[in-house]
Amino acid sequence: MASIPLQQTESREAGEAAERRWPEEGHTRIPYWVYTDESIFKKEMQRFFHGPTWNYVALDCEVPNPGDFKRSWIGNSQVVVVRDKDGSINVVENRCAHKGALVCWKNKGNAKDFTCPYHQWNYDLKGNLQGVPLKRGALGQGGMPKDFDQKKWGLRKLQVTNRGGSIWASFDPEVPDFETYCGPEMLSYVDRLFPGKGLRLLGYSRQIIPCNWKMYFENLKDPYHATLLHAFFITFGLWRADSKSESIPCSDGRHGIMVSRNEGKKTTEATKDMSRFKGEFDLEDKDTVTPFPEFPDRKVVGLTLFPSVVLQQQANTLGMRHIIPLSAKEVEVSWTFFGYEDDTPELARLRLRHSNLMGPAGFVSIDDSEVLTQCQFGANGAEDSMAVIEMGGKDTEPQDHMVTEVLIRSFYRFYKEAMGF
Amino acid sequence: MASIPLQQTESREAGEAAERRWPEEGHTRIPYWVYTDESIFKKEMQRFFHGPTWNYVALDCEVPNPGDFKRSWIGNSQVVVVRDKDGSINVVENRCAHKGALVCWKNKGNAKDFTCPYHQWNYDLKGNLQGVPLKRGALGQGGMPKDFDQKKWGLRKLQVTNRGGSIWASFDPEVPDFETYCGPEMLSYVDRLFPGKGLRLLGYSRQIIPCNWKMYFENLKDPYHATLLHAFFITFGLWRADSKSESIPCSDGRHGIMVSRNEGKKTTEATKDMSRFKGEFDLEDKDTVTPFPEFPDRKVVGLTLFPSVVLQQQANTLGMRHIIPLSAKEVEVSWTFFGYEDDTPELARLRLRHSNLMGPAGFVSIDDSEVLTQCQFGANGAEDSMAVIEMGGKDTEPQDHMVTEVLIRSFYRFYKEAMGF
Amino acid sequence: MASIPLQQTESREAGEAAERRWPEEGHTRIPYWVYTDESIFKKEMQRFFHGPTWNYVALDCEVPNPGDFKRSWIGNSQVVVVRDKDGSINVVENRCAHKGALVCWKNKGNAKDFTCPYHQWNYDLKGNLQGVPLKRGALGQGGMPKDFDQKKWGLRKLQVTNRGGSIWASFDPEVPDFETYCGPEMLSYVDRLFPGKGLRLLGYSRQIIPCNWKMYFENLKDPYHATLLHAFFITFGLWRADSKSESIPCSDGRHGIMVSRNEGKKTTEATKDMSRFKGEFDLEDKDTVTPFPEFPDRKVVGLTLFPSVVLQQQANTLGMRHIIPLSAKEVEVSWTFFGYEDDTPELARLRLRHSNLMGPAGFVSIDDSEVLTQCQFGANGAEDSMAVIEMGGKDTEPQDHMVTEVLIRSFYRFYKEAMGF
Amino acid sequence: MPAETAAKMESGEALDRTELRALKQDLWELYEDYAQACDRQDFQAWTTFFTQDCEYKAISRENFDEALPHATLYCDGLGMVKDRAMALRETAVYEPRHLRHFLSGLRVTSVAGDSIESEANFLVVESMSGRESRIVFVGTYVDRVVRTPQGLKFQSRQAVFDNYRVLVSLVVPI
Amino acid sequence: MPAETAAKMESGEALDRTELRALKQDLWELYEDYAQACDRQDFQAWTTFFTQDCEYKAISRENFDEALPHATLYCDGLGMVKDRAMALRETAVYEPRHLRHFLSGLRVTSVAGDSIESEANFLVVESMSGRESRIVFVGTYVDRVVRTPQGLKFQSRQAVFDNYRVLVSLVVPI
Amino acid sequence: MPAETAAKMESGEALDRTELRALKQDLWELYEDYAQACDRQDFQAWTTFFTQDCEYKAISRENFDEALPHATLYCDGLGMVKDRAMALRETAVYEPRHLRHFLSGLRVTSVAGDSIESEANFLVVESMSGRESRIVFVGTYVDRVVRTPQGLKFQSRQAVFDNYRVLVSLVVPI
Ligand code: FES
Ligand code: FES
Ligand code: FES
Ligand SMILES: [Fe+3]
Ligand SMILES: [Fe+3]
Ligand SMILES: [Fe+3]
Repeated sequence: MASIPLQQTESREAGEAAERRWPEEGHTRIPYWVYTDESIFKKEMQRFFHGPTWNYVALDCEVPNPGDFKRSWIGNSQVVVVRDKDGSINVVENRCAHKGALVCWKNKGNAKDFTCPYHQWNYDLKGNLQGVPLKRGALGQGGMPKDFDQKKWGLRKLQVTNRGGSIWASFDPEVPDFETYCGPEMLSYVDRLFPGKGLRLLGYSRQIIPCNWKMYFENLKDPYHATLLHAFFITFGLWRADSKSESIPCSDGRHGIMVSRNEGKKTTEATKDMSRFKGEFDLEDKDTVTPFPEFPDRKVVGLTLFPSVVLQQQANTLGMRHIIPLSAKEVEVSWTFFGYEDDTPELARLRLRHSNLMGPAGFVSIDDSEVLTQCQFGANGAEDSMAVIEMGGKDTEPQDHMVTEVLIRSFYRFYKEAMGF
Repeated sequence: MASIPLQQTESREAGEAAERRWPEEGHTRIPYWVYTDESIFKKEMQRFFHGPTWNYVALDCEVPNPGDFKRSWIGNSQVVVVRDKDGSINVVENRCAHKGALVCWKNKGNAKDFTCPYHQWNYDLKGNLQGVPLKRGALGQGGMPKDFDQKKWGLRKLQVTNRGGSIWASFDPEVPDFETYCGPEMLSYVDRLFPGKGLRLLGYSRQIIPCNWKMYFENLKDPYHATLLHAFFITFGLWRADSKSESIPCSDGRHGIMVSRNEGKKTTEATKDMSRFKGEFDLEDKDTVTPFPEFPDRKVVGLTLFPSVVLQQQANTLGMRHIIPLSAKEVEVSWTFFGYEDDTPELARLRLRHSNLMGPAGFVSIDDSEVLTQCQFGANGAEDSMAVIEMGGKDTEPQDHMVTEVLIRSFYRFYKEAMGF
Repeated sequence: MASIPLQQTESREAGEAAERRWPEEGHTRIPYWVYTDESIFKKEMQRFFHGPTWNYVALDCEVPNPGDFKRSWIGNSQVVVVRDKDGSINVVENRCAHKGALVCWKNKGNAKDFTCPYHQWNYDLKGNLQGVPLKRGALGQGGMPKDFDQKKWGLRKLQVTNRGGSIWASFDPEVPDFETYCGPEMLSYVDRLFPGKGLRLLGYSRQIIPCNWKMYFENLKDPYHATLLHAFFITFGLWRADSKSESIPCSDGRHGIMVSRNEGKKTTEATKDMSRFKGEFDLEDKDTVTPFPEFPDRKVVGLTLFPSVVLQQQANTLGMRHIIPLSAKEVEVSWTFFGYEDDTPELARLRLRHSNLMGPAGFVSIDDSEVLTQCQFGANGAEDSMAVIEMGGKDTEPQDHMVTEVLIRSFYRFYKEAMGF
Repeated sequence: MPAETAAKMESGEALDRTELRALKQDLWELYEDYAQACDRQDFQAWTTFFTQDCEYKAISRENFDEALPHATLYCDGLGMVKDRAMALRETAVYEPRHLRHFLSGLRVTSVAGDSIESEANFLVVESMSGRESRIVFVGTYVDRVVRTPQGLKFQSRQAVFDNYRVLVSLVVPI
Repeated sequence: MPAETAAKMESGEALDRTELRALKQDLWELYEDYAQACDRQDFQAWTTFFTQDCEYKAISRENFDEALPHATLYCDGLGMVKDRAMALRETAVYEPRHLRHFLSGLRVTSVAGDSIESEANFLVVESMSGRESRIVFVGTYVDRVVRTPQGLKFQSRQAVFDNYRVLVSLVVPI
Repeated sequence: MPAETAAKMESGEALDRTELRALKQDLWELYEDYAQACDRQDFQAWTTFFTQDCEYKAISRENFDEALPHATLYCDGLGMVKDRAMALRETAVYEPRHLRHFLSGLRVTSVAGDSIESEANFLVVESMSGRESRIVFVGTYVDRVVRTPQGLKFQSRQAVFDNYRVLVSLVVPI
């Protein structure tokens, strides 16, 4: 796995952040101030989301035709993802070069170009400034100075990668290529979900969780909780400690791969530790927990692709969980559910049904949203305290089971260094 | 009165707080920045609420049976008050030792033990960690490291005192005992309300007042306002300047005792200064202002027991006003109304009726909530200005009347020193 | 134009503000942090609104009779404007000298004096403390100390100017006189709207715009946007680039005069640049865009009188737009619409109709409120970016047309220096 | 009449659907008139909705569910109702405010002779100078209404509010 | 009919209870249809609720109570109503939004021939991209409704909002 | 019947005004009873409002307007409705909360035999410990109701919420 340096992109650092000291135990501890301090949040936005990272922004099936656009977020910066006339995809920051108004006011649509409403500066689909009304004045008076160089005042253009229909962008022109950024193992899992066949958009679910964005990210690096908290998972065997699993940190720990297998409703040795297992509980409509075996490897997968997204494949529901940090104590999670163009009607139907497991009303995701809220309550005002993450040991090597917090440890080893703590 | 040092419990201090300078007049002035500065608020939470103080948390009649619990607050930290199997009362912080989730999600209930929902770490009623599921892994894989010492990872346990049924807790193991902390005079008044007989819970009223918590505390150290602001008090003689009264600062001024007597509806010399006296106004139902003489001393009492509570006895209403600071500019006041097990039905009835004087809809408390809101409005953005508190002189000695701000002066003499201003 | 120094009125400066560096291009650039940084906001409140400036507070027709009062704002400080017994107008800060409660709780009314509800300190209409109840105690006990000097504890009194019925106030006793502060050109335009004849109050519209107060101020220094954004203006010729216009910075750029002429519905050379011109669109009721020619100069005028108000005369609607900054990212705009006592019924009717152009539901003002919201969205989190304001050149001299941002450049030349950037 | 509601109806002499609808219409007018009196802050009018032997409580759901007797605002008998009205007019000090009630979901839970038990949801929105309008109370009325020669009156009205805490103060009855 | 309401009824030819209820039902449908047209942002439909000689105001309670003539949105005659509708469609620039009306407490305050005076509370909740839904308007309609061959129409509708200030802008009529 | 509504009515056998009003009254009771079951968090009762072949969706306006099939909460058939009810009782982990529905603006958009299409606005306010009460959902029901021997039932109920995003989680059905 390549070691990609995460450069310091901002020169001045907020005072408070600079003074924090990490607990001496290192990556087996998480001081709660990483979840509460707004100056740290600011630094994360700059260093991670504006830094040399690839950020998920859209699926290309959301903007199928030339001129189709969609607004998206990278950290707390809004961008516009737009399909150009030649079919390629551009990502530009949604801020007029003149006086900063958002240029695009709709979440989705089709446009030949973008005109800022304020003074009608006009940009082409690449973000180039192509028109400044009254540039030469009116009735011979006013207008822009002769040395005004229109070419310098376009929208900020981002680096863009389209990987099998998933669109990624970066503010940093020096960002390594997407393949290097992911590393081979993560890349193979991305490709597994985006093998190049046409995608079909099923819809969105958006939610706000009053917790730090990293708590959400950690939650998907934590197979240990899933086998204990989620009664629905455990009972119907969708995710259980006694299934063949893997926990693989990637790229110095920033990314993580969580793999398991759906082994159906069962009772084993390990069930006794899963007190929330409900053997007596059964469903009227079994389809909800009966996946069609679409992937030959029969795996169930959760990928945390730093810093902006979780890629989820559970039963037949496929989802991109876009992480949009709002403040140190609030994160928006924006779910895009999708399938493939070649889905059979029956599989299409199952995708919709299985999406009931996930999202703001998901049979299992409700538990997560609720518990993360309670974690933030616990972190608030507890700056002298810290979490302990020693399940599965203290190191950061890949493990071939799920009774471990190795993905979280790896992440904080990376985080600590990247943030300079 | 013993002088109890209030140690500095936090090492780093927020920048802004450190630079503030108190007006040179000293304790006869209050600079408005004590009510508006969030860095001062943070320091108060640490130094006072997490420091060597006793904080009111509950009445023992709220958790009568083993396993009965109640959530409560000390400053901005949530705790759980729980009756142990042996009948004693424990207070533990409501934050899982693992990753910080609140362990207890209900305000009241009964439990055999506490299981954190996230990974089901299980704590006994003393807060000891007694179970970590999958501690030894599953199918021979994963689990906690061998050197993981379960004994070290309990919930944070607080010091607890039960004084006649009133429950007090402290985060600081070095806190002096409750008797010393109160001092003999305050203690005698606490014992007057909690003489050891059984208590009966009548109910709660909670309110949020958009003012600094100290403003609320001051309001109950200010007999002077009560005889002028509260038309209902004055008119019906429940609290008047021309009644025999006392104003007694305790423990270097942190606590305060305010005493008066109900002398009924009357007109005297002093009435002319009480412009809100409404001689013509009378009640249809006199019971509201006709206390049954339950205390032999016939006193009416308001106690400010630093930093967390006001104990109120007015007519036949008895109340604990729990002060829960939310931010520099907001405080929650949580009222617990109670009586005694041996109350006659008639006295029980009067307690309910007289509680109409108090709380968010109280005939007199409405005035306070509203006026404190206006005080915060005045303080906001007035960092260059200050209050003057010279009624009844400039010193901090006990006085045997109510036309005085001596309790407030004493408090700020204490505060100034304790905060290092 | 006199150069009036704007002294530094606060001694300590918030840390962050002190470290900011303006872009090297100077007044042709605006770094977005001027719109987002709360420490800069705090400094602006002190230096501008509490400094040697004249702030609009009311029209004298709002308080016609002795004792009539009205609450108003200067920056984030609340004041009371009250007509004294002798017919003159006083402005006092609305904060009790005792413990800071707001003394006046109503927005408008009539009073003989002001009594603070908390302890009933009583102030005359000049703000002098004239009564302290129980000052000499009760029953021979308590009361204020002998050396308590009532004269020292009045409400804070502001400097006041009444210019033709418009009322202005200043916290700074050293403020230059109003004439000097405005300078002759601005003064002549103020006098044009307030020539000394009786005013008639028509009513208020208040709105909150989630943008920095300077963005609102800039919007009224920006004739360039009006001829492009406002389809209603352009279409009906109420404000167009191809009308005779002037853009005149005053007093080092703090104030600005924007002048044009209503030339009715027309199509000219310049129309082609105004893409929002809607030639085909016509009104059922032409009165809305048909001003009665009340001013001999036939001008349409927008004045930005630093720091607190925009004076607007467009068609027959006259309005004071009071700028009340709430935080770095929010401003209240409080519109007072007025006419003259000698208005004919027909003119009075037109004023009401034409006020539909303006305010929170104004045919043209809707555009501004919406676009400014989007500008703040753009500024948030864009501290490394900046606006460019070079329309009409790079200098700060008056221009006789509207295709220019000269008023904004002049303002920021002033601002940069006044704030010490 | 929906099965749900019917099951909860304890009346000896069950109403038919038409009678129940007529009753609900009468109750709805009572509820709306009451809300309107509160919104107008006409405290005198507010007293006229109660019987002599009435009980009025504005009580938190927390107390209500735990069957605790304390109510944030508590009137035991018409005398106390009238005293509350007078105190609000004559002695209480509070900042001016506007309140608006919104009602939904009226249901009759019992009919026994002239005594009717009914419930409805309430939402109260407050507007004050310098602040945004906000929800101050939300919850359920739990009532006993009686027919009197002067029309329907509340013998018992409990405004059970779900709010965890009161925002500043409860001045105007809910 | 409650005494309260009756007292305020100035009608020469007082309605009986049944007639009043029928009238209220008609009015309620008018109010709801109007609210629905606003929620749909169907500005053309909105114009159809007014008479030729109508007046429409969205006015703050502050101005209303002080009897100040200025209204935040003011239409004097159907021409201005239609011009407003057209301007909203053709010239105004605003971010997309969803609005929902909630009505409660309809009351008839006067009936004189074909002219009816009535009131009701309104609550308008706004939803926009990237923000939480929030109350944007709360207050009371003060109306004069007339019977016309095309059904009931507003001769005068005043949406008196309690809000101290408008949140950004008032685009869609209340 | 208002022209507006009539225009949208696609029924072959148009109802007269009286019939329509009677239908609306029946629907209103159905809507209120449903809301009440949700407010009581009586998940079992909630299942009784649906037909065997029902569809229930809590869907964002964003998805609804774009005709995207995904719904935040989606039940296809009574089995899934019952499974949701059971999961909420048995497996879901969530903090206690109180919810109150407020409905307004019921309208019938189509009648065809025993099948009725209708809509109404909803507002749901949530109260939780330690927090202020707040609007969690606002939007419009888009329904198909059928007459069954057991009364009116939802064959299709779509709770189309305008909220840009769900506040934490959608536990109790809307
Ligand atoms: S801000 Fe975009 S054109 Fe001026
Ligand atoms: S956070 Fe409590 S068990 Fe993990
Ligand atoms: S605060 Fe005004 S009199 Fe005390
Ligand atoms: Fe999970
Ligand atoms: Fe008091
Ligand atoms: Fe403009």
